Amino acid sequence: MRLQAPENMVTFTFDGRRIKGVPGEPVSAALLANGIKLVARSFKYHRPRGVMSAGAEEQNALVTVGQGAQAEPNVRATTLEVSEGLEVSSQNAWPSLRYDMMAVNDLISPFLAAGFYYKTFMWPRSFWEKLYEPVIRRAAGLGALSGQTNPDTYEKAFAFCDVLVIGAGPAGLMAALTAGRAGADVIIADDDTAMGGRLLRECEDIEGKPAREWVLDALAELDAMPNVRRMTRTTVTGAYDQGTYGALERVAGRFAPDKPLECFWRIVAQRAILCAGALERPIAFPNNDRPGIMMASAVRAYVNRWGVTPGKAVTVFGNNDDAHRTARDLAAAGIKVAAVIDSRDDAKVAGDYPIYTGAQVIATKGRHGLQSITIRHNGGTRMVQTDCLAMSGGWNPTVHLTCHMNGRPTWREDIASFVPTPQSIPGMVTAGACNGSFTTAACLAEGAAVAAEVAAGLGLKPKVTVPDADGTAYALAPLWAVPGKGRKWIDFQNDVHVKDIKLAAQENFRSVEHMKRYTTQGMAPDQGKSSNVVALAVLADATGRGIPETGTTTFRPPYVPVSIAAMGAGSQGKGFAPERFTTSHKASVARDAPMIEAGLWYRPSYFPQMGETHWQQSCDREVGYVRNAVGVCDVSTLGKIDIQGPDAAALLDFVYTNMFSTLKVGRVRYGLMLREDGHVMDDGTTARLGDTHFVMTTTTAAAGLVMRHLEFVLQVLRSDLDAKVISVTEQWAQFAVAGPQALALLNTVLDQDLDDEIWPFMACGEVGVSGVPGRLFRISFSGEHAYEVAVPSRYGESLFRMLTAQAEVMGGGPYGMEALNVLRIEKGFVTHAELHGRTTAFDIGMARMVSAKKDCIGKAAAARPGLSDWGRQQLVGLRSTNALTAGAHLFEKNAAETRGNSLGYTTSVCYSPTLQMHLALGFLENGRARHGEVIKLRDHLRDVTEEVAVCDPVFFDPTGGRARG
Amino acid sequence: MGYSGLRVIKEGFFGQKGWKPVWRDPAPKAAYDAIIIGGGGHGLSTAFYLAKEHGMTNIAVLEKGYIGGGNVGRNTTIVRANYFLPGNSEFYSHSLKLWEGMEQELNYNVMHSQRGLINLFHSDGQRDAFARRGNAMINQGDDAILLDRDGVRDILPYLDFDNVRFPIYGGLYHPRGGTARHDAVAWGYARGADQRGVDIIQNCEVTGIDIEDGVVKGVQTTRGVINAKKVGIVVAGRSGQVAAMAGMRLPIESHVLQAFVTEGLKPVIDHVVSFGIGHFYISQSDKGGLVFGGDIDFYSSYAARGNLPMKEHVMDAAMTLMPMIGKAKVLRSWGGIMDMTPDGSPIIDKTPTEGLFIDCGWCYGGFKAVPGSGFSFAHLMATGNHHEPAAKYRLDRFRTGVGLMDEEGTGSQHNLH
Amino acid sequence: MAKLIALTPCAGLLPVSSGGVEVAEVVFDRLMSVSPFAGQERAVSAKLKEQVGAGLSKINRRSGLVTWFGHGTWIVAGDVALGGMAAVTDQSDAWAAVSISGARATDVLARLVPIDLGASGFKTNHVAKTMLGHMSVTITRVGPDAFEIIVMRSMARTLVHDLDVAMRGVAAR
Amino acid sequence: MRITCPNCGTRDRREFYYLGDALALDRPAEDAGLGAWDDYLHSRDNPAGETRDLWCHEAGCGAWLIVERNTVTHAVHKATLAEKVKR
Repeated sequence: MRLQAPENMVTFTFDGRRIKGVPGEPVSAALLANGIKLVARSFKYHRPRGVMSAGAEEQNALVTVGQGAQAEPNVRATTLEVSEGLEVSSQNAWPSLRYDMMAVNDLISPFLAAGFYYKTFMWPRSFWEKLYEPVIRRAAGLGALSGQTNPDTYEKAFAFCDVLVIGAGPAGLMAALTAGRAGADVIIADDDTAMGGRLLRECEDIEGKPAREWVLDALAELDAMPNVRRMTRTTVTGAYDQGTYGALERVAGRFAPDKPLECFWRIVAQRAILCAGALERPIAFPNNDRPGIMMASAVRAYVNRWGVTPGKAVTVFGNNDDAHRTARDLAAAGIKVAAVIDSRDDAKVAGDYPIYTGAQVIATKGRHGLQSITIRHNGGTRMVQTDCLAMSGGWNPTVHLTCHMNGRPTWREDIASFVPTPQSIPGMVTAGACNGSFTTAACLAEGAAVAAEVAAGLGLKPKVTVPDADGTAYALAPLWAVPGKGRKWIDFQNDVHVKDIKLAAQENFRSVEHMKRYTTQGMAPDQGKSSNVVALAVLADATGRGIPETGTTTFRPPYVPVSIAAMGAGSQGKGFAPERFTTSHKASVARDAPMIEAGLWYRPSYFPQMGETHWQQSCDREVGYVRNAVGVCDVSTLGKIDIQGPDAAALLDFVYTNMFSTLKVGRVRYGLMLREDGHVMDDGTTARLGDTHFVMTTTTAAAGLVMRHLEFVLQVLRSDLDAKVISVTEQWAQFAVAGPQALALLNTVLDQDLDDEIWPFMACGEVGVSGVPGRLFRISFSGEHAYEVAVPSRYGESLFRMLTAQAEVMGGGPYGMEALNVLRIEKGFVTHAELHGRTTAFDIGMARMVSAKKDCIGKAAAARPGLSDWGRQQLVGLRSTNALTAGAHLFEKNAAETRGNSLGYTTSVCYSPTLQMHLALGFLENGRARHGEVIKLRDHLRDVTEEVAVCDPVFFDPTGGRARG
Repeated sequence: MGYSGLRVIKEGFFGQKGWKPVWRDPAPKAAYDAIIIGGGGHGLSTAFYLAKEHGMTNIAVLEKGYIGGGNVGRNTTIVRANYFLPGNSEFYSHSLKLWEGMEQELNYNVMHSQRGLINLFHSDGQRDAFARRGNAMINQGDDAILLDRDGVRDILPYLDFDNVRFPIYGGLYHPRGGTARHDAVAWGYARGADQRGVDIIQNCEVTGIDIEDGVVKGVQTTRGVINAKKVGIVVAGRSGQVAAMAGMRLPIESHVLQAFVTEGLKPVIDHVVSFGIGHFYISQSDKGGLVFGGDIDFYSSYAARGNLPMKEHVMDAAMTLMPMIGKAKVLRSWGGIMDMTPDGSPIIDKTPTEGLFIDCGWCYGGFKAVPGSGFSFAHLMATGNHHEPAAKYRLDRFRTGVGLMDEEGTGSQHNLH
Repeated sequence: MAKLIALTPCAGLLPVSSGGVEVAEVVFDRLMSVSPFAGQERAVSAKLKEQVGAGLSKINRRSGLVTWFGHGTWIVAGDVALGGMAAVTDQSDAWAAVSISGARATDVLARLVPIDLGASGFKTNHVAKTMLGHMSVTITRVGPDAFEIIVMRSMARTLVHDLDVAMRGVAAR
Repeated sequence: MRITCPNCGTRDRREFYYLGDALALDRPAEDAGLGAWDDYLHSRDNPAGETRDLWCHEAGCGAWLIVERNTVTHAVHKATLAEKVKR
């Protein structure tokens, strides 16, 4: 029911039923206004549940929002804003919320005590996966994901400030005002739709005017300060090192086009002031979970802030003075207060309604909505008709963020609560209710004082002025669980009750962590925000220890659940990693080449032609281009590093196993690079362009790694070397031109014709390419007469088109990764398939390349006995007339295919159109001594068994005459 | 006291009053035949197998906090035997067999669920590397199936096959891979050990190791001196500190690995899915929470809490691979302290001190090793001989370079794994 | 002989605008990286002053045609000749450069860049080597509401895409 | 975690690459022997507390840094350019 008829109402649906609500109010308020008490089913026993709170701590009222792919499960109805057309549904109930079959669990609950599942479902063994687990899984879980791609937009952002104020209640507003007035850059963040915190729900005065007016004035002042940024609907979710905070913003105006649903903020603050307030805690009494039983402060929020009355005859049950506020406010609003039950004998309270002191609620009735409660009072019992019970077990300061760096809160006996331990988070101070200071006057004063301290610490000159407000002390006598029989719920979300915790203690799960893990207390979506303290008080009682001695579990981020989409915003689809495109990308795509990932790059797999139906046909043709005419391939993705300086050659001698200081200007040499652990890191060619100028190439995959490695050597290991390295990978578009016609093709684009005399094998230098200054390297990764020609990237696409067009005239054309791979396998050149991080120079037959004349990275470690043992698996070639597979294992011909018998494995395979047979590279124990032998290749996964002949890995043109000629 | 469905029903009728403590809380004795330092999964399983397989019951497990409070209680619960290098292959194969009989062996339901694990690959080269792995698994007698893209689509239809940054080429399917209820493993071994007479001593921190003439004599603890003929160090991330008490420097760096859990959701992910290229792996617990993790935070740390960039990276990977989980919400993230070795494989060995043994270096893969590690370490401690499946986990392999087990191929140096 | 045709890194991608923020390509004809050899910084600076009118800028700063470009490295938007005093490398084609301007340009970049680009701390001609999304970038403030962003040439498309998404998000607020 | 790069100022951890213990600076001679190389490559103090390690501001200025920090609290005390460290 609403106290007054609102003006602008919109319509939304709950389980298909059309409901009127006020835009911006929480869905929970609209449901209550429409008399809807039953909104959810509990996790384990499927008990009927209603709205319990008016904030982010809500335990019961979790709903699903939206339909189809947009459906979002487990949304708290208490923080979900009403908007036109919003579709809200209940969850975890079948066939309907009202008649839920799984409620049978509640009937058999005596057999489902904490941890029962550890003790059964063990026989027969195979039934776990087949029967028990599927049944348990189907019963478990709250809401459901749609299983479809999330269609909504999310965002991430960074923000920076001097002072981050977390929470905008009285303490937070005062802190922001004080710091802002002093000139600090302030961000004030609050999870509510409006700032003011507790003041929005209380009937109090500040400076002689209603608190809510004071809030509006404060907000106006903050908005007028350019150095203050207000962030509403923004929950600070985690505290991280060096003043970094995570925060989740629910962007206003859900589902507007282009607008993100949520934004995950990374806020960096020099200082933070935590003003997170406090959460009211429930009392454990039998059947305290019926729809209609709510937190006392939540009842005030619905009445005072949202103008909604949650019941017609409300009862209040508390152990502290604060509970009586609810009774007073209800009476003032003209709502019937059926009874006020205060567990304290000595409570001094008055009101125009029945008050029972020294009394307790011992029973409740009403399955789908509270109908009555039973009170124990003066040795007797009394039943009271009521449809709403407001309970208050006292307040828990919201200390969570102060524990995110493993800090432990401190127990304060006088308020029976944990408060933050100072300095738990470097740079963070606390003020107000989260600090255990519950009165408005104390909150305002602390907020101002703490902010002044913080501002002064930043070198500013703050002034402190504190408005007048209510400072009436808050008194409480702890009551955690009402004595007697019946199930008294503590963790409403995970259906943990007092007996579960006692059972845990009985079975020696006495550590608070064991109790939590055994009973699942505090592990539900609310992470025990309201229930943990009650639970550990019950545990302390059961184990005969005090609460401080029992200790708490650790609060960990995030403070409220954070959607994966928000924290992973931008990565859906291609956004996970940058895409890198070569200059020839468009031209390759225009030739219908499938583009495949090579690290972050895209490279053409092959260039299909009319009539070709299988990649192998294209590949064979492209291999033929290179072997018989000329092929063109974009090799720009290989790393290129410019190395200059007086010690450039010394640097290369140190990072390569072989000598580079002896390399002549205008020549290229192959180099092998080790990690310091003695294994091969990368290989490539390095060209000497001048006396003190080299350009190194790396493999595509290792380009970044090698660059960092060189900087490491120069800055850390050998800062005595005067040399500079810079990547020129992107500067040059580089193309391999390979095949018998390579020189002829090249001469069609070069400004001056070349021949073998001027440009022999392994020569390099500068050339004019169609009027553009370029570079030419006579190197070959195919074993053919070949060059790599480079031009500044702006001309890359143009040169690629020119070269491929000319190649086609000569009976050749472009070739892709597939052909490139076949060409290099035929020649026994290794790539990352062979250099997989575990191979040594010895393994690939390059032990000779480790120069004895100098030290180099990895040389000492490579000399360890295990790295050059003859029993190691060595690179070999394998031939067969039938197709082979990579990743197959190698065995003696008649050996059983077991681990102990495995002698090696294959790394790369191809069909060689040149040799017209199937080839493989692989590693074989003592392989170099076994050339000519026949062994067995076995691939269990693809069911391939072949006899293969072991041979030298260089299958084609072993003398290298073609490349040199 | 035996556990059974019947017993659960009986106790249901009688208000659960008959359940006894799952393990006792004895005071430490002055001396034991053997002491295990560390009451985590590996320490408790070592104690269990010492008692069960070798009849050593006059032994104690010393735990500085509460048992199972380390990595066994903060991981992503994955159980698998999909290693390919000799040394690892036979060890994890043995460990998985122990998992398969664990519930009956312990009379404790650890909810070991062999729901199948799929390692995705995203290029021809990765496929071939996984083929080598899968073939090694079958050589070992374990199970592996190579799925192509359509094969993956059949069992994981919710992955993004059309727009993902690194397209899915296929997956290596390990049907016997799965998950288990992590805490229960610690409790189950504790119960089993306790029933065989092992003293499990919580809140007992070891502060020194007594060594005379190169022979171990016992340990000093916050609860007094305890003598022992044999001492086993099984303390994961704290290995460096405890080994230092015996004058050792280990090839170990401690790093934080984060893990995450969402709220309970109706069944949506039925397998364990591993997205290696994005360093992301996920499964759904029986309670419905999505449990997932990523790579280590990449700096040595004992803080047991993670940083934001790695959290974001994990969520980024989730969103590109399976954008249907975007609306699931992370409830909690935590960090375990991983004892990282240079080559990413563990150590189960004697130390230079006679009677002092060490079991460490499990990196971020220790959970699935809990039974195998305990079994093999118990064998070593009891007999003085290496247990065959764990015989290659030698401390000196880094010095000699013999038998390095670098499964990832990133190098046998620190901080490359 | 046919002539080679030059294409700029962002050809066909820019300009784009949304919510009053515009992204346009910045074309540099010459970009030379300069890394002075040991002990040569002063000499290099003097020489540069002669050749391009500005010496080596301070770290994190741009001065005329000279922009600090990382540890021990500057990039000069013009021809330089420093024979033997510094490693000089032609980078004219290595980078894609864009400008982003408009009243909410800072808000757009706050979606992508992990540093504070606010006007109070990051003034005109201030330079930051940092990240934008998953990419390494160099950001220079070139005016009250304008920045220049330099990224690897091959990543031009991702840069434009990331900026475009952020711009539309800001515009929708 | 945030680290103050001597060139760039305080930056988020995501811009940095971590290498490990700063003992990497003290590279043994080629012939120092297996033991010395084993210590250098593998053995670590692995302190729970103050440590000194190597980082690279990879996504920033590219400088290699020696960072003094605490492995338990994650406090970062100081970062200096590796090339300026005397040895």
